[in-house]
Amino acid sequence: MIEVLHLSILVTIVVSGFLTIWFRNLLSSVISLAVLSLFISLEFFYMQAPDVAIAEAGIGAGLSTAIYIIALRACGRKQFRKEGER
Amino acid sequence: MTGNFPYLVVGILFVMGFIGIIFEKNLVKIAIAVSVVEAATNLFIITLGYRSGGSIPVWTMAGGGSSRMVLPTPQALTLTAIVIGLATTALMLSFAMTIYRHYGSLDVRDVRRLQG
Amino acid sequence: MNPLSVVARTVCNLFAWFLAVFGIYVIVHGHLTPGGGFQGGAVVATFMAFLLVAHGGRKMQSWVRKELFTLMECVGLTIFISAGLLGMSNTFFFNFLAKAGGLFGSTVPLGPNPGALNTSGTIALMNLSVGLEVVGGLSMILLYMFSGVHPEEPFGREETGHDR
Amino acid sequence: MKARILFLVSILVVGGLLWSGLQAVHPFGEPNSAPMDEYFIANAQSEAAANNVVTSIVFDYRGFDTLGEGAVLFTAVISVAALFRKRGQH
Repeated sequence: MIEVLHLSILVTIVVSGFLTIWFRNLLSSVISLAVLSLFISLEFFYMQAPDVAIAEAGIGAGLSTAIYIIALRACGRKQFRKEGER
Repeated sequence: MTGNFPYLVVGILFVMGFIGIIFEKNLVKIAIAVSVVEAATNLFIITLGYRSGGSIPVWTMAGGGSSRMVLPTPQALTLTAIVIGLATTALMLSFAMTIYRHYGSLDVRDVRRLQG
Repeated sequence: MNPLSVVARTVCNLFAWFLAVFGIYVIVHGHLTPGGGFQGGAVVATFMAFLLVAHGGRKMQSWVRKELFTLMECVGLTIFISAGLLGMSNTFFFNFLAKAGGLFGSTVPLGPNPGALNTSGTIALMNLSVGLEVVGGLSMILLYMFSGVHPEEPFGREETGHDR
Repeated sequence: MKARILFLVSILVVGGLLWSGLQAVHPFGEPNSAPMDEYFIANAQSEAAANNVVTSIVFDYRGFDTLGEGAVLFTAVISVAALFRKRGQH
């Protein structure tokens, strides 16, 4: 049972990392990065490292998202894209 | 059952962040890709120190008198790396905001005006 | 960032303080339970970000000044370096307070034990100082980046709440 | 177009190196022999008088790393403050 939980955490890490790179909208990308950080924190807790899990949950999912959203507010949200790009 | 699957996850995450750093044209997106690479590196260091059946390296919560603990040194190094990662991310985003104020764009192909 | 509505601000005023109390608990109990200066400082800085989002930048900067955070960071780093230098008779960062009696000088029994708060020598002192430093540094990064969003006005843009 | 092919080749090279390194890694859950960690686990309570082994490594055995980390954080804060400083402020 715990193995299934571990596998699902790892699969969620891969999926949220892929979505972080894939999204064109920068706000969606930042939210995916927060989800990735949260599940990496769960993985740290599974690996018996609660010190690092607290640090990752506080910094990666809390402060880092706040800083990214402040920067997006200053720079405009949509990704700039020229004609003919992918 | 899981086998070496955590190492595979670390490799996939690292390569995805690498692709993001190389192919993206937006400065904030490049910073996000650097954050993904940092997360992959932290996960790799913690995975190297995991010992199956080990307990938390804190004697208050060890329980049962088990002296078989997870290796504590990688956790200490990762703890330092996370805070430094936040500091570098803040510095990258500050430079991106300053560049946007001066050039009016975040695209790296528009910022090449200095090269002449 | 505009301040949120009245309901969100009231709930924030009530529940944000639990976050601060948890952060200070993590800093103080750093040598007994998982936690320490870095983690607790990050949690308290998250409390600052919470207040900044809920009340807006103008009111936040009328409550606290940036010089307070500068002072916190400098004092934390100074206490950390001097606690390292005071053990210089043996080596740099020698734990000279451990097992010497006094405030943090009790010994711990070997093996799993519930632990006591007045142990671990300079480690508890360094936890406090590093927590002070991390709180000051991260809050200063947040406030300066926020004041750089609209650089032409002194406290950011003139804000109106959602509830009026 | 030529640059994109070059990037693709570099990504393939990096991925191939990671894959070949994955073949020789030790299995998950059995780390390589670590006498240093065994020493820390055995002696952290008697030398540093702390229950938390990770904190005793961060602040006692490897305190110099933490000093460098504080210096890096201080430098980052000073750089951000210098970038967003108002014109009239000191």
